Amino acid sequence: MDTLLLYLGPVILLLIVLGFVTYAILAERKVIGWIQGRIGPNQVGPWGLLQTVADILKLLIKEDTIPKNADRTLFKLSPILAFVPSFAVLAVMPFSAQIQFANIGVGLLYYMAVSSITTIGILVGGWASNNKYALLGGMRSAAQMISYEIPLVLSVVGVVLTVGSLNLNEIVAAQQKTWFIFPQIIGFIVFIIASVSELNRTPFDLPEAESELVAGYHVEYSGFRFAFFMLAEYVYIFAMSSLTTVLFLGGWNAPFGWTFLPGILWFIIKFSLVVFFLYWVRATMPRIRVDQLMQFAWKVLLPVALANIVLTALLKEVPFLAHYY
Amino acid sequence: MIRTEEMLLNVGPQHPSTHGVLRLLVKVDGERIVEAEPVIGYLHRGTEKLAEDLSYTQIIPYTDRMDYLSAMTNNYAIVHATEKLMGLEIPERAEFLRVIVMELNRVASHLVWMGTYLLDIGAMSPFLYAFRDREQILDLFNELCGARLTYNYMRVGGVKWDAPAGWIKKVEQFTTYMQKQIKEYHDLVTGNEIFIGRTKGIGSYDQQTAIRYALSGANLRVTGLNWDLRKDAPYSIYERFAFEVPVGEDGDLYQKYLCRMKEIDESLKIVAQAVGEFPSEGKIMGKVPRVLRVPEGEVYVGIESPRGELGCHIVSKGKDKPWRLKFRRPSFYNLQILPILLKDENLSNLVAILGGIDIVLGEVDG
Amino acid sequence: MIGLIKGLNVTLKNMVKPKVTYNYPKEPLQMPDRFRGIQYFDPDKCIVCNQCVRVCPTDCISLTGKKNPDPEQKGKVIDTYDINFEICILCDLCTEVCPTEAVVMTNNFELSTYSRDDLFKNKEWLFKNDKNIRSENTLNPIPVKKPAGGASS
Amino acid sequence: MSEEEKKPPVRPKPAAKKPEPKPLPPSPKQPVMDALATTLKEKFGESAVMEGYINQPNDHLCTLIISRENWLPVLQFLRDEHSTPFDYLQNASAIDYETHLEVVFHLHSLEKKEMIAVKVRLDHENAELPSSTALFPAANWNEREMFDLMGITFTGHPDLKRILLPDDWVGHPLRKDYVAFDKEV
Repeated sequence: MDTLLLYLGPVILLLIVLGFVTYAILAERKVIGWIQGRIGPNQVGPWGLLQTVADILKLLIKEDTIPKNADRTLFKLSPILAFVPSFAVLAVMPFSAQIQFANIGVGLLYYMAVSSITTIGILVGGWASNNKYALLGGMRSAAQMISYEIPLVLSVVGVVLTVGSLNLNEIVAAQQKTWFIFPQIIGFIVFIIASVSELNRTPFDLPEAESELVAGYHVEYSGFRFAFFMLAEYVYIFAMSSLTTVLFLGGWNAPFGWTFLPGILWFIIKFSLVVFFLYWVRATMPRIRVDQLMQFAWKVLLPVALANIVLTALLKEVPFLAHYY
Repeated sequence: MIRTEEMLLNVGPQHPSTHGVLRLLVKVDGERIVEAEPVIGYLHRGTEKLAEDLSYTQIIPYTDRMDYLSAMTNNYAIVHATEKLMGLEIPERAEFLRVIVMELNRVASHLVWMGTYLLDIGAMSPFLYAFRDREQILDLFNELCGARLTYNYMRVGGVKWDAPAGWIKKVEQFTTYMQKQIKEYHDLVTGNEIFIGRTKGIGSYDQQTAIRYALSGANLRVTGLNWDLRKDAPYSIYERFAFEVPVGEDGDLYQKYLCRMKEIDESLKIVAQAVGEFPSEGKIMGKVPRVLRVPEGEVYVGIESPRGELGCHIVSKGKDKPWRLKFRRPSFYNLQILPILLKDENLSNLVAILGGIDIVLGEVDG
Repeated sequence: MIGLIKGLNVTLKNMVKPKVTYNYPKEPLQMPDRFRGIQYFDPDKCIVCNQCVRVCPTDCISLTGKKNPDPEQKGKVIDTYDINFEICILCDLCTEVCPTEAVVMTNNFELSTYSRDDLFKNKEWLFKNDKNIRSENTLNPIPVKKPAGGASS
Repeated sequence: MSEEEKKPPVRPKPAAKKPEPKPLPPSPKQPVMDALATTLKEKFGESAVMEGYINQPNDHLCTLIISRENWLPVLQFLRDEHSTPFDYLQNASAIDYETHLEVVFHLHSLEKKEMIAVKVRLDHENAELPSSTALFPAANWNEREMFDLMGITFTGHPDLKRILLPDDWVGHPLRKDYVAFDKEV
């Protein structure tokens, strides 16, 4: 039974994630449509529910084109490199007290480490396409994701200091009374900004800046391979929103002791709020410039994140506040 | 051996933010632009050549297609030049209608600019909001002259249609509505720190350069020069209306944005005044011979289109067709400064600077 | 930061505002009366004066007349009348000059076809296009003269 | 298309229907015009200004016809040294009058809000004019346009090539003797 679950579990998760991606894309288009005074997709299926299915179907039956001068091996490898880590990071995510696939001691570190592999996939894709726009997009992406990984990691150090563990389960457990968003508000802000940037979403969507680089690193990709890049992007939204929920919003813990809903539902509600926030920001913000992006990471986010660590360490010693930290 | 190499990037003619079919040959060193050369002509339709075989009335629909975002001002340029050469008197009601539609068209055009500019910079929603509000102007025009973009509304001697019943009321309602909407745009865009960061201090040039390059419209005023043909070489009945000419200081993109937003405000003021003083009755066509024979001579008139000075130069030999028709197309002049502005800029600024000039390729290519 | 929050506020407020899109292909758009759509042509009214052909800026109209079959009447009647909608720009000039309102605008605008040849519309097709005809058309309506002096030189 | 009188339209006729020109009332701009012509003649010699007249229908526009040799110096003078500095190139155009080509620059003084038209006449065969790009950078594309459509060569232009038409186009369409390759498409 256990062995069966061991093999079946990830498959179910994959299906759930695929389902999420399908409807996350639809939800994004709907939400942005509503914000912009439109209805959004509403033609395919009732309320447009089958829109993404139709889009994916279209992508799957499209001709698989590889540019003549592209590096064929790398070109084919790159979508896989980009997608696999995005799915692998979900293994350590505690969706509720019961649902988690790998409860490893360094869960948080694992997430950070594995997610950075995607950068290589994107860079390889940009390079292998042998297209100038793709190359620029790939370069931007590499620079951006490496830069923002540092404040991202540093911003969660405050949480880690408080809990004293890198295990995501223990982090959730430590938030039974107070969610970390309150004592770690600085860390939270830095984390949200850095995570939006890691996700390559507006206002940090420079690698695929449409108005500048046409489509960025995946400009030459079409059909199935493009679908994989898309998939990776949205699986990361899933993963990053989960991580935000787990680290700062108390995971599956019910707020105000409202335990009439099961933990997993609370998780989904908080998770949806984070996802909605991402869509909302995308509908509002212009794109930041590439040099401002770098300056922002190194000159603003990094010092703030460092200061947050120091502050957390100091407050841990203040007798009155110590039990929050 | 490691060496760096300049890369030739071909931006356009099919690129999301070249506003049509402009092509830019950009030499980049990393993301820094070393040299940029605009290549135009992909939308050249030979309006000036075609006009030599067309009667003056027939040219009007062709002008609709030059600057297709403000066809009303284009219409006006050709009919105004023709009227000047013929020495025609225009009925007052027609003049009022002309001013109302031209200023509404200016609002519509600036809204498109604002929307697409924000889209270039990466914000999606302002584009849709701008189009939502512009839609109302287009509906007004549709009701007035039966078309949403290519109006073909003005005629030598007047305008084609009188305002339908209730139209003036609708225009009035729209001005109040739009004045409220402007505040929303300011909330959404003007104070946005990312937007300010993208535009402030970028792509600036001084007044002398602007004059030498014969820039016009907001591109010239943003350098601090108060130059608006509606005030400085008044045509139609603009002298009757009180409005201000917004100017900037050092010609950066943020001020260009502010200038154009204020111009929307001022245009709405003119429309409101014109609607208030709108004559309750009167003719919409002056005394015009059935076949337009324009006396021999030459005339140049410049009017203030949303993009700058739109000039019309007619040389007539006394026939019903112009001997030579030349349009001073403001986008064509304004675009010339682009290579200078782009030099040594970051590639991300390319779209911001190009968008800031506010070109319409139909006009650049004639 | 304040600007960003203000902006987020604006977008959130717009999310609950009524939507402004049309359900276009499913619900036909209501165009105002003056809308310039595909022309309607009434052969009985046409006096073959050729003004529309002369005024057309793109030369998309072609017509031929024939002798009036009624031997008692002078003048011509229309034989063929074609508008090439590949190049017609619906500028309204032909209806403006037509003295008898034989060619008038309608509110119909859907012209898309799979073949360019279909855009070449003849007299019969234009006559059948008789829905949503515009009420005011010619700029200077000239009372219909007696058929004797109908056709201009 | 045949013209009874093949003379270039030097003096604009009043907007009257009668064929015989009515004597025009004297223009209020006449003194300005005379002063300008005199200054230029003094500076560049009697032959510099071939003709000067006032285009009355066009808001009494002072129009000068400059000899080809003095084209650049006169522009330079008008831009920099004249008491009313005409520093804004409002419009640059070229006209084919069949007997000759004419290049016309409409210059504007932003300071004094005045406008003049400066013209130069060229032959069809030898249509060459020194480029004024150095004086008015705005003339750059205009001269390319005139080269492209009217076939006027501007010597000293930094980048004289076709601008609107394809590089392999034959002929210059705005010339009256241009024969369209394909009359009807």
